[in-house]
Amino acid sequence: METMAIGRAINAGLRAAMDRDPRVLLMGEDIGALGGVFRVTDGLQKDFGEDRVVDTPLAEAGIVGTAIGMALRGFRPVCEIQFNGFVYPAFNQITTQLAKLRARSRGRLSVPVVLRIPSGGGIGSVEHHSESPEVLFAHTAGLRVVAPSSPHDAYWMIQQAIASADPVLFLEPERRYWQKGEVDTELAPGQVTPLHKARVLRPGTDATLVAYGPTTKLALDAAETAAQEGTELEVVDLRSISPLDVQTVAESVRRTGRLVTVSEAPTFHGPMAELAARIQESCFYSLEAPVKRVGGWHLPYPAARVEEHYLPSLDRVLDAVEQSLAA
Amino acid sequence: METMAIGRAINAGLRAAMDRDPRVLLMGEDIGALGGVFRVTDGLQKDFGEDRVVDTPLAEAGIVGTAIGMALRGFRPVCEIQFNGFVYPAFNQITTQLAKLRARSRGRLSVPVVLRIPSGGGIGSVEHHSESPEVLFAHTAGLRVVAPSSPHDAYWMIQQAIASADPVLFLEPERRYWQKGEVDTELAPGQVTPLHKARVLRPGTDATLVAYGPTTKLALDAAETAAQEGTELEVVDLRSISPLDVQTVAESVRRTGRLVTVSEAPTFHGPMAELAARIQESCFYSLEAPVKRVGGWHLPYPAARVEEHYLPSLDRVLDAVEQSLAA
Amino acid sequence: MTDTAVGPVRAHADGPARADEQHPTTRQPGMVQLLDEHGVRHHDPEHDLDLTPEELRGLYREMVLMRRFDSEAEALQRKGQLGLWAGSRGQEASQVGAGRAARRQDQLFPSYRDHGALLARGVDPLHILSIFRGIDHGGWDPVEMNVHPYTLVIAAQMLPAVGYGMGVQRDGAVGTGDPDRDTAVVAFFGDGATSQGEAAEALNWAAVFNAPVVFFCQNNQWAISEPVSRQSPVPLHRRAEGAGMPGVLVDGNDVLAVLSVVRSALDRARAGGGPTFVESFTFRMGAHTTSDDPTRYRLAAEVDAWREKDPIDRLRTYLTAEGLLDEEFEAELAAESEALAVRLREGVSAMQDPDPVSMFEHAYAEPHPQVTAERDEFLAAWEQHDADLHAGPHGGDA
Amino acid sequence: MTDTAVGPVRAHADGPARADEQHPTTRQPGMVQLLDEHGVRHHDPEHDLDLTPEELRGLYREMVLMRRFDSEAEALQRKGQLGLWAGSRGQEASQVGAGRAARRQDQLFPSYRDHGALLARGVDPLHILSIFRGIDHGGWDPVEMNVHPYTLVIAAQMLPAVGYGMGVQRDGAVGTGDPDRDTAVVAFFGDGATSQGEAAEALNWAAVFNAPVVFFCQNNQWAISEPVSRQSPVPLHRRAEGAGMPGVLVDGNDVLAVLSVVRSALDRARAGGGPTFVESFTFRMGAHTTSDDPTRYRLAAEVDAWREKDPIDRLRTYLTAEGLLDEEFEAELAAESEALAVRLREGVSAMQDPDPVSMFEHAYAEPHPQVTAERDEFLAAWEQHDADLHAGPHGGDA
Ligand SMILES: Cc1ncc(C[n+]2csc(CCOP(=O)(O)OP(=O)(O)O)c2C)c(N)n1
Ligand SMILES: Cc1ncc(C[n+]2csc(CCOP(=O)(O)OP(=O)(O)O)c2C)c(N)n1
Ligand SMILES: [Mg+2]
Ligand SMILES: [Mg+2]
Repeated sequence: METMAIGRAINAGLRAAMDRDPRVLLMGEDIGALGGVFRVTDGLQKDFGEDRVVDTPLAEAGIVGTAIGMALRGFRPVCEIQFNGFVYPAFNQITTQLAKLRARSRGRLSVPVVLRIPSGGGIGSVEHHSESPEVLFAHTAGLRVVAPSSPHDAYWMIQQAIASADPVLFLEPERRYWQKGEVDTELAPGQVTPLHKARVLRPGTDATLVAYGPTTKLALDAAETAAQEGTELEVVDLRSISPLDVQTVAESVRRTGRLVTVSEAPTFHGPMAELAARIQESCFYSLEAPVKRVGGWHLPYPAARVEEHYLPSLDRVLDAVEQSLAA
Repeated sequence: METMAIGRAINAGLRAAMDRDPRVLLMGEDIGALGGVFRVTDGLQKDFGEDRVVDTPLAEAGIVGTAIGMALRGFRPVCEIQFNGFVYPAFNQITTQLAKLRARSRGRLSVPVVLRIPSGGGIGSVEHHSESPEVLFAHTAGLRVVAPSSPHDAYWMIQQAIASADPVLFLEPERRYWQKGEVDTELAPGQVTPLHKARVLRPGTDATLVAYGPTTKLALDAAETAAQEGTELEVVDLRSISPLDVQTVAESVRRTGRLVTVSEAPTFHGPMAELAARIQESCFYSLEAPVKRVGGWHLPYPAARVEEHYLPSLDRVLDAVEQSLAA
Repeated sequence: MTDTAVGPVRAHADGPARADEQHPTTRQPGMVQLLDEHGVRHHDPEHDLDLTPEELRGLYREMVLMRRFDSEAEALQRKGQLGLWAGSRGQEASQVGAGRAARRQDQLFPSYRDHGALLARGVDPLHILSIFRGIDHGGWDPVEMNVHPYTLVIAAQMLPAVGYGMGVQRDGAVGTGDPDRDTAVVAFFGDGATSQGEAAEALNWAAVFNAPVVFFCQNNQWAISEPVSRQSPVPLHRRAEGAGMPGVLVDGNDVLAVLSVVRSALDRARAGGGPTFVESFTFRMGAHTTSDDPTRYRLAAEVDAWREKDPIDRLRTYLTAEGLLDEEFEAELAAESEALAVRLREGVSAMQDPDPVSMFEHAYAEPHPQVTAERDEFLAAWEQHDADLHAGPHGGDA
Repeated sequence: MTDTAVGPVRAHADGPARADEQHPTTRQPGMVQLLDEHGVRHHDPEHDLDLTPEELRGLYREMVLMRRFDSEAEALQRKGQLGLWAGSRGQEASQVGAGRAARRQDQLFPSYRDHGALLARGVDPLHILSIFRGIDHGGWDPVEMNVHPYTLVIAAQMLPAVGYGMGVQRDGAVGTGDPDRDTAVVAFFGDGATSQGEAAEALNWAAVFNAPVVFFCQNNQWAISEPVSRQSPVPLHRRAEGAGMPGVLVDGNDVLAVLSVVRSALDRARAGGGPTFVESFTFRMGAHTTSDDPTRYRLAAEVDAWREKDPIDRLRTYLTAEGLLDEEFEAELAAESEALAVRLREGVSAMQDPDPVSMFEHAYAEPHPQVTAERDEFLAAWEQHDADLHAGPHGGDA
């Protein structure tokens, strides 16, 4: 067991993957000498060289497009997109090539590329640095989309993502990079939770709270607060947006009868819509209240001084729980 | 009243808008002499000149990006994206600029750009020509997303989209371009259905079927077939994906107690997830069965010879209705 | 670069001067040409190449077969056997020349019209036709053939091509001097493709990383209905200057010149000399695809002028004049073409539609529960309606 | 282009030759320079410009104020009054020169570091600082000021800039000869930005449509931690060749040269002569932003070498030598700088956080029911928790 921050845990996970497999390489803007704007790749270029930790030209389509080509040649590139709002120049490569090459070639081509994207807001940034675009990728068949919420998961999930034969979008919770926790680096492969499995973080009986990535801590805080008022919330960390582990959530909802979801991603046409649609179907007879969703508003992410009113807050989560309990 | 095909109706609507406002102009690949690959702009360059019907270089980011600039200078550009699968190179301009400029400038800048995108499949095309990416835009705040399903709507909605001060994604149902219908070109402004209002196309009592764009005809066909078996389906044409006219659907569902949605867009994290999530909330006590969704599978759109098995079919819609009625 | 009809190469009866007056567009300053439209062989010390009669006949044969493949495919489309066809008539020299220039280990990243390059590599023509029948997105094995799937999204194959080259570098398969190990990449694209931002990024990345990539741009003068002047105010090969790599303009209807230029560029790339941009100046003789109607946007006169520069005719003229073609060869080739046509017709009509459930197989390498669930749903409905077909109430699509 | 220290311009005491040996990077062949790093004025018949003492002092004043603005902003960030600051030290000549070159009707499309250009246009500096305080995305009125909002997505302002120019053409505001009507556009971007596909598209579109756009690239040698060599193997202004427009390299630390070059390019654009690419060769003296740590990736020696080429110092040297600066002017300017600093400090601390509900106002021009519903939900909760603040159980964020 080691105590690490999430950013550090990803760094350690990358290092472990690079140590294990010489065909793993990193690409991105400023990931070399600088170690990335969040220092997630700190020290890796020094240790693995410029051919395996590649500072690239300032072009996201270039990063993803050439990563695809390297993957076709047998490498396993891990690309850093500097911030969530800068993934869009790469959208064509992600959507029309990365996601589809396996299907287009009827399984003959593999493009095991990982795209690491610092995601979500809450760090007082200027525009384009605080977005949660995950549903755009989750809707795109051929991609997998995951989001760790703890150092332990960050450490293992990045390695699982790299090991996956499918392309994986790996969303890193920007405002939790510095959140510390225990990492068990000694697990045997079989002991690690599968990449796409949701995890019940706190048992509860009155309602289920589902979150992922940066909102998982919020959900846990909400459960703690609610407990002080005598309400027992079960907290499920989704961990994966595509695929969705509907079963774990459904089992919880069948017990609690109520579901509140929390995401930084805007609610409207957002990732929790799918979860709500599936839960209302699979738990139709267990639900005692409609599924409630708490998320970002349907607005361009606002200026930093207002972001606390944009992001789901403890108040909004507890309000939604109250409404659910009252229904 | 005139009888026109949908493609022709859009052409007539564009012409009307261009006649009315000299600042409306068209941009796109092959829209001039060729009249567009679907001939939707047929004859317009001849009549309005090369400055108002602009054959552009082969670059979708260029089309949308320069259209934004023209809009900033006071023009109202209508861009044709040649096929749905080719919108992605423009994604950065659409998402980070087009959608946000109004909010970023706190309302001081307007970018009234319309993006026309032939959407959906069913015409036996090669790859990238048959996709339904609407949810990617519907999730993006600042954009409006609409989809006509009839010549009458096509004629009016394109004009309303052009008149809108907001950017509008206008999805044209590829396989229905040749579908004919009556167009009442003589309506006064107040008589035209508002752009974002859903419309009940067929009343029914047993369940509500919601569709838009290319699947609207399928829903109507399904209702017809079901009627022969004594089941009365209410068919709602959504017409708009953002905003969603939840109210019209909810009113219907409160009457019928059941909802089945039909879209070509993949179901998983697709546009009908949001509708399902909202309806389960607003109609929790009226729903007698879970909302059922029929849509494309979570797969890259398959080769033409298999597409009939990918697209929602009459069978799949009727199966879903049966399941809903049996619940 | 010099360019004169001298030495062992006979001056053509018509004489090049008169011909140049008639067809002023063929010879451009700075354009590499070894065989002009009258079948006259020109010398160019920098680009000259020595081919055996066998090799020359081989190029001719391949171009003739490629054209037959194209016209047969067009006919199959007209008969409803293919959904669409993207014809390659007029581009035989470009595609066969580039295809032949590549060594077997060189990786090709074709666009959607590069049939000749694939045939030169040995791809089964039926594996191309299956795309246009709507069966799949290419029947060949991209790994076995070193040929990437056709890419329909304009320019989207270019960055992956560069990345592949960067992978080759990391594999140490550049500059070793071992001709079977050193590997290069050819990215095929059109004049229209040069306008895409990704095309510019690809050139830049290749230059920055000195990747072993040849950018082979077939400027066939049209991108559907738009002439190349709408894509660029300057000749396309000049894009190379801005990107910091050599740019070469080659007569794309001259298979010798294309072969020579691309071969040198590939040699350079394999040796670690970095990327080259080749503009192959040619013409799309037919429609963009069978869905297109070129009468709407271009004049017959333009097509007629280019017919005079036909890549196959000029090679036949030259070979005939050189005494390298005889009736027996021509007869054999005619028979081979016929046999190809029969094989295509039979092969296409024998093609089986894919099993619908196979579409669920390859979206992901590893299980995706939602896809699995959808597959099960699909299968259940499929079996159900198979049963219903005999007794059931509804069937068919909208 | 000639480049000699002659005529009315005095040779500097140090003599350019010796200086050039010390700082070999300043003078580049083909780089327009009118005032070298020693304050020596050089003649260049093609690019020379005649400025009155008043105008020269005006440029000096503006650069000094711009630097003060920058250092004050940096200090405000350190004190926690701003969330972030993107400094412009070292780029004063580039930004003031380009900003001054533009006429009031010319439309500017800045990036996020082009403070000097905005100040030259007359934008209130507090309207820039509000961005970095997290209040808004730019306080100025883009229509009134003819200055587009800062664009943070690298290169994303370039295509809109070209489109604006295409709009100008359609308004008939090019080539009329009326100096108050003819309009051009300046697109500002960095060395890193040249790698984006959209940048290439923007150049190409401007060339194809002959749009009245000046592409003003400030090559400050770094894109965060990456040197310009990682963006391109060739000098950036050579991108212009590939795009088919003139490319000019100018000493970006020489305000006279920048003013002259950009002014000519704008005149040409306004007259209907089409686009120009200007590479302004300069240096980012500070960190990328206050979040950056340049010690991780560059040597102090590089910064020191560029300090010798300071744009303000050299103009001061020249003006002093010419007897154009006196103590009174310097004292007034110092007072003006102080006053600016006070105004900035006071203005920033007086800034009100926006009313949270205002974020719902401008996503759409016309009502969007889902946004309206969310706004109502927000307001209800807001009022509720306002009430709870006094009695309620929970509050605050995670
Ligand atoms: C990104 C993208 N935009 C638009 C299209 C539609 N389209 C297909 S082919 C074509 C023209 C391509 O021209 P060119 O690159 O010259 O190749 P050619 O067809 O002449 O071989 C267009 C616009 C596409 N396939 N991809
Ligand atoms: C599309 C995009 N990718 C990445 C970033 C992150 N980023 C911000 S500034 C910067 C470097 C820009 O360098 P340059 O264009 O030279 O401008 P400079 O900062 O030197 O003025 C990067 C990579 C971004 N803002 N936009
Ligand atoms: Mg072409
Ligand atoms: Mg820079």
